[in-house]
Amino acid sequence: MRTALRSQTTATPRSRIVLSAVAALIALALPLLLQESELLLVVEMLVLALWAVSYNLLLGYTGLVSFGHAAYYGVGAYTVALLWSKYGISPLIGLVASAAVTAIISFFTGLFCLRSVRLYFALLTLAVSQVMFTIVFEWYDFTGGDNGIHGIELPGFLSSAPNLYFFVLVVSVVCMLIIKAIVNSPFGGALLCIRENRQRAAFIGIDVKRYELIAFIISSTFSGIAGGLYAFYDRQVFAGLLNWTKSAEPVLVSLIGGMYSFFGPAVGAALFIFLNAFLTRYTTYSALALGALLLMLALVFPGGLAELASLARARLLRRGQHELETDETAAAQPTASERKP
Amino acid sequence: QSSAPSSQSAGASKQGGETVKLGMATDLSGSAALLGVAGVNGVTLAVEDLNAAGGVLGKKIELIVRNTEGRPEAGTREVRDLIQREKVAALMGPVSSAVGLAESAVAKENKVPIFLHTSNTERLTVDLGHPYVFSVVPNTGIEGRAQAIDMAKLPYKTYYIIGPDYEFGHLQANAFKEKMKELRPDVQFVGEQWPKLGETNYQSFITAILAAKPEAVYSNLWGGDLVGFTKQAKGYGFFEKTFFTALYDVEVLSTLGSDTPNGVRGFSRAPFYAIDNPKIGPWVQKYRNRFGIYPSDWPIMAYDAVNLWAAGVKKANTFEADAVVKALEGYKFDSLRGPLNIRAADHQGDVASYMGEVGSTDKYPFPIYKSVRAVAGDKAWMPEGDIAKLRANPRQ
Amino acid sequence: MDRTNSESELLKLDAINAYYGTSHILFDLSLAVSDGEVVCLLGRNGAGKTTTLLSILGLATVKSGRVWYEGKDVQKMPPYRMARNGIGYVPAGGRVFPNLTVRENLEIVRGAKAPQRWTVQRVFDLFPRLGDLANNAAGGLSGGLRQMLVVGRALMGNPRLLLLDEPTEGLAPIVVRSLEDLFLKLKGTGVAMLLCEQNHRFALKVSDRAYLIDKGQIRYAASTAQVRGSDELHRYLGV
Amino acid sequence: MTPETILVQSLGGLARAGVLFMLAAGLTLVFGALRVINFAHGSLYMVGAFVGATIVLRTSGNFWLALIAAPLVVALLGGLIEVSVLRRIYRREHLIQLLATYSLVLIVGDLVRLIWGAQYLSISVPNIFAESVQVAGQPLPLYNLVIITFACVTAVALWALFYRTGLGRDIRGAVSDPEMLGLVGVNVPALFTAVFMIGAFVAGLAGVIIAPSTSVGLGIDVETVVEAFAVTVIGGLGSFVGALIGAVIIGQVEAFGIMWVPRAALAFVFLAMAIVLGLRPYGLFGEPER
Amino acid sequence: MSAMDGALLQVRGLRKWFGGLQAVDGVDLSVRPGEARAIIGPNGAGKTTLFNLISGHLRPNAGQVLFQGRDITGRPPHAIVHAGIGRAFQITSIFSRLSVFESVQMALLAKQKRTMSFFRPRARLVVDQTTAILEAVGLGEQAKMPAGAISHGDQRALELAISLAANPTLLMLDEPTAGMSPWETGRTMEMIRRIAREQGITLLFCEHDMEVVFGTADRITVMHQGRVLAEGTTNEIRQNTAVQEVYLGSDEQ
Ligand SMILES: Nc1ncnc2c1ncn2[C@@H]1O[C@H](COP(=O)(O)OP(=O)(O)OP(=O)(O)O)[C@@H](O)[C@H]1O
Ligand SMILES: Nc1ncnc2c1ncn2[C@@H]1O[C@H](COP(=O)(O)OP(=O)(O)OP(=O)(O)O)[C@@H](O)[C@H]1O
Ligand SMILES: [Mg+2]
Ligand SMILES: [Mg+2]
Repeated sequence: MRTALRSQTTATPRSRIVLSAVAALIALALPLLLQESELLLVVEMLVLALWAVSYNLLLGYTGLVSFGHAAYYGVGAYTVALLWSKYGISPLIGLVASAAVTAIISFFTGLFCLRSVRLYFALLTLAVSQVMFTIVFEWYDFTGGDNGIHGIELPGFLSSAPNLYFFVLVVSVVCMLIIKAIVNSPFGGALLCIRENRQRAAFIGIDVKRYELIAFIISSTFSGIAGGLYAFYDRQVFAGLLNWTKSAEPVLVSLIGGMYSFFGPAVGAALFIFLNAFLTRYTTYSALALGALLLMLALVFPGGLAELASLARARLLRRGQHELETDETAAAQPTASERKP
Repeated sequence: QSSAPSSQSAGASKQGGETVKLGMATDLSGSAALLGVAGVNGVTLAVEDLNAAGGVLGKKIELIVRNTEGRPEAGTREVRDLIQREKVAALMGPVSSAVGLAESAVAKENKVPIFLHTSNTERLTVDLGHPYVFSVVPNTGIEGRAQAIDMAKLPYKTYYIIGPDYEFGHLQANAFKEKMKELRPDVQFVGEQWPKLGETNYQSFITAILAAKPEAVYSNLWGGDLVGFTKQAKGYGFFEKTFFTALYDVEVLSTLGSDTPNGVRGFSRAPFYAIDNPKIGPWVQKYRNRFGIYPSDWPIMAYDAVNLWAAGVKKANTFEADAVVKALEGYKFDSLRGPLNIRAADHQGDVASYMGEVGSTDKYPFPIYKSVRAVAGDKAWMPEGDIAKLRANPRQ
Repeated sequence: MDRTNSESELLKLDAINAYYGTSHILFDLSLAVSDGEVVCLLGRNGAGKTTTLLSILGLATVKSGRVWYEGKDVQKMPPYRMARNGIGYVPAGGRVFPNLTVRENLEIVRGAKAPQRWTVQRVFDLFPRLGDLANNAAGGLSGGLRQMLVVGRALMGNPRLLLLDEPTEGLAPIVVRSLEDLFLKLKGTGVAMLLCEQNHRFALKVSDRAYLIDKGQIRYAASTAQVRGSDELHRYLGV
Repeated sequence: MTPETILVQSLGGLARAGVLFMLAAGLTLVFGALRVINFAHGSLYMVGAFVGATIVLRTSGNFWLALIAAPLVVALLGGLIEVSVLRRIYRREHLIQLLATYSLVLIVGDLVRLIWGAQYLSISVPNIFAESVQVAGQPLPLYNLVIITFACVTAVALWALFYRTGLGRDIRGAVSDPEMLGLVGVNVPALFTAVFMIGAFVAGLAGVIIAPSTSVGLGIDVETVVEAFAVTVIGGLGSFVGALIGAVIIGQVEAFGIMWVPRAALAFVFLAMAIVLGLRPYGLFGEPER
Repeated sequence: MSAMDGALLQVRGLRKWFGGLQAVDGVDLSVRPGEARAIIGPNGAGKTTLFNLISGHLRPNAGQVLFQGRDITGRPPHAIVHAGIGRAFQITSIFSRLSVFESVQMALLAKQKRTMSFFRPRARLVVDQTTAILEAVGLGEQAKMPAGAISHGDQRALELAISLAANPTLLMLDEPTAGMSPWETGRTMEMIRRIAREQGITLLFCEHDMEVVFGTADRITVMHQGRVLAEGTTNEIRQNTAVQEVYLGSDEQ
């Protein structure tokens, strides 16, 4: 809700334009600044960022916790891979298809899972995703089983790392901006109402299940595109992409970045990939290090990086305008009703 | 032709300074961690030995180990980092074949040789094989066929199969089945079970197998899974009711100890006591001095992998990848397990598979194979003709 | 301000400043309740009544000021110790334990030791409708029944001081009448009360003294007789 | 399928159900009272198994000591976790708790690896249970019956604790409103620590019980926790009876499922969960949302 | 208690039981357009349950609810809202982390079926209407506050504002002034009466504050133990001894 508030109050257009321009410049310059392996790390970050942002449409904006979102990510990736390996279809077309396929699948799975609510919903999504995982895992003849499909060939223009980077950058940023528009639309507002109070949402005339289903489909579709991009990045797919351990990633990343901030999950994604890559360089006990970092985050900054950022901003603001921030920081406090089921 | 984002510098050739780097991204967490750790032991020992002998081409070797946690995407990322940032001259393979395939793809793209010693799906060297991949482990094809060759002599006519549910289990069992049917058309396979990797509960699988009343059960369960299966099966009188064979290696047998069913047939890849090669005895001693335990199969093969690369470098007289690859094609390699031929067609060493009936001994604190047999690699590996076929039309 | 001498002060708030996040809610708020005294705190919505109670209980962020109970500073005291020291709390809005039965809602209380102990039966005698529903889950109770249960629950702690947040909200007139009797009876047994109310008629009937609070500050303090019909009552409550 | 096969198969499934129940019971207890989805429950189980196996190996076979000591060690670990981590985040959103317990999975997993190495451990079934019993003319491991018995005892003990004691009432009260519970005089922090320790104790107990019949290695934490969650959910969150029935269902579905469709072994748990929740969206014994 | 022709809302033989408890036990009710009807009765009489049945929050075990002659029994809440019944809750039910402004804005958009719009920024939609409603209930100053952070009484006002935003034909209010200060109570009821009059909204409300009831209602229905005990004009009810006995208390009048 802080984003929601902020959209009306702070972030003047000018500062936003400056910020966007700086970001765009950096994005353009990255291939010149980074080694190939580092640039590909950025590609990985972009893919996960898109996945996390689309996931967070459910988590942060609708209040639906899915523990099985890897299913749609994986299906997106497999759509690209299978169309290429079985039918020789270009991954570019595959990427479009991955959106369509995940949209269709998530319509049915969403319809089924949304019969339950809250934790039951979460675990039902887990169950459905594990069934899908098993199908991919066991169907050796079609999917290549647990080891998956390898050596996907990209169109020639994507064969250089910088080009691949730009391609993924454009696709993921465009997708994120679309999601952002949805979040700020009346539909997005309806989702916020559902998140805050499903019962009350129904009593202002929102067909809760229907909106949840649409949010589920949108979120899954963009997750599918993210998965498709993964196939571009890694040029291989494997069953683990659909497994529940993978489903943990967008959840973690959203929490790290802050689920109530739109780009929080994207930042969380970048940090997560970076930490993973960075920590393994120095220790074979990187899970321990990562776990300790996550735990600190949970204990000290439960609002994720977004909270950190808003604290810093509040401190800066305090010098000039004392009044403005009070609403926002007050809002950051969990209200008493939050804990109640 | 490759559409890979190819790097300008093929790392390996640009080695400068006094050291040369060797990379290893393997599975050090999760249920396969033991194999990963053992492999790192073998590689470490090999590097220490080479450095003690003055290094390779006068350069000291620096080993960089990374943990993939069994995740293919981590394999991709780590190996890419090892190649592009650390500029390693060569890579040692991981445990899981899924990770192996991921690493192999990056190695191929960047033209850096990768030496497999534990992950062994036949797809690595055959279907998806490429010039930069080498294997000194019996791959799933070799291992499965070798067991069929040995077991064809047994009288049993009905077989049941139980294996871990992933690529290795299925491919290895398939190789066994096909070879068995070829050698013994009268043998029938009456059922299969595929518990997941890392399963702890085998009760239902055991009773399901017993209900089918097979004469023999062929299994490629391994490690902790096999330990669990064996212990649970004992209570059902399983080993009295049916003939059983599985991957009982040194590790499993020392863990099982007195719970080992007497006379059960085991097979493995490099049981040190069964290897008929003068080099192995002193090496085992050295290994024990260094790590305080007896070596299992994995460090032996990992040690061989490093030395195969070193031999290639020496023969080529350069660290340059293409030259090393060229030097190793058809190379006769003096391994811990005896002389090995590296076949040019798939860069697979003709490594033997070992088998025998398990029994206790006073020589070692764990049961070993009695009446050891070995099936040579060149008897069991895939005929050269089939390799080209599978490369053109890979199994998926 | 007519304050009794500090020996008999059971509860004393001394220049409390309370916050939610960064918003300042209570400003140098001081008040006192003597042993056995009933004091009401009247004010409009949002004036800070609930926040005052929460400050006493340590559930609001109090950045300066002191809270004394039985002569001890209780700001660091965990809530359960307050309850066991005889502070009973009746929250607003019928905050029962919905998944416990009515009876369990009463039995769960660990209060102060007292000679005249409250029992489940005594509460049921007081609110017979609750007795009828003793084994029903409290979550199914109507708003008013919950309110009765919450009052009964506070009594089960044998309180020396009751903090009441709008206890009559949502109660049928006939029940409000009986609460009136009850509070007067309780007062007779020496229970002190700090009563936040919107129903000022009720409040003034049962209280000895009243504080009027507005925008987080005490604006007026006097005996109930003085408060009744005063200008301040009109000014701060709009009646 | 002969009647004997059915009997033997279902007994095997029951033993599995026993272990699953013990895990699910702890999860359901902790979730019920603390509203924390404890991902680290599997880790506690793993620690129980490792500590138990180590005690047995070090004392050359003293299983009984392990049976008492290991769960206590795990309970203490649980207490430590509760006091140092969970206590700080009860009032946060549920997902933050999830983040915390998930990070505990990572931490404990690597700590176990640090302490015990990658080696898997194996201990033998204690001698008096090492026998087989004859059922329908087939030998069956006696130890299975031991597991089933332990599970039953745990079930009854937990049920009684929950519904027949003041502690249980306090726990149920905490489910909805811990803040209010404190205000009526219950020492909530102590209560929560106690609940978490009980949950950890049961997880540790399950770890020790299972150790003799399998290998104790890395990775059993996550392998188990997901299935235990499935059981909990099938039964309905917070319900012991539900956890029991859920465990039996999963045990039987797995036991018979593999006979019909061996390739689907991975999915049985989840298929069962999907079907049950499809029919009853809040689990068999769960409360529909108010 | 006659079923009148031209009734806006007609309830026939409505029953609801929870386990063994008959919360609503055969209620007949008929509300004319434009009327202000109060439902009173002891705590636990079944008033809220009756509201829940009408507004679609609960499904009745038996009986019928007709609204504008159409059967709406057991329809989902959102459909009933669109049919023209708005409702405020006894236990405050708001969108805690939405701002006060957004809460009302979304209620307006939802009622106008404009929430299926995906790409238009919502910030600038129905601003004037929202502001007007907020001003009307006296929440103009709190517009930017998160709904969860305003005081209890203000939340009650917000609850009302959200219900009004649905532009209902029939507005059901469950204890609209509970928890409000006398000042706010007076103001709120005045506002409700004014809005109801101006927009021709029919009111159906429960309340325990007799000043409010007698000052606002045209007719009163008294419930007791799930049944209708009495119905009549304010004076009739005031005089009714049965009502005095179970509800008002002997010396109220
Ligand atoms: N959780 C919160 N976060 C931020 N501000 C809050 C919060 N709760 C209350 N406030 C603010 O504190 C002030 C005092 O609120 P409080 O609840 O104490 O009033 P009250 O006198 O009890 O009113 P009422 O009679 O309506 O219950 C109000 O202005 C309110 O907006
Ligand atoms: N969901 C439920 N489950 C069980 N019992 C319920 C439920 N809802 C209401 N009841 C019971 O039904 C009866 C009627 O309750 P209801 O809430 O309709 O009363 P009410 O007339 O609104 O009372 P109040 O004036 O106190 O709000 C009460 O005895 C209550 O305990
Ligand atoms: Mg208040
Ligand atoms: Mg009511």
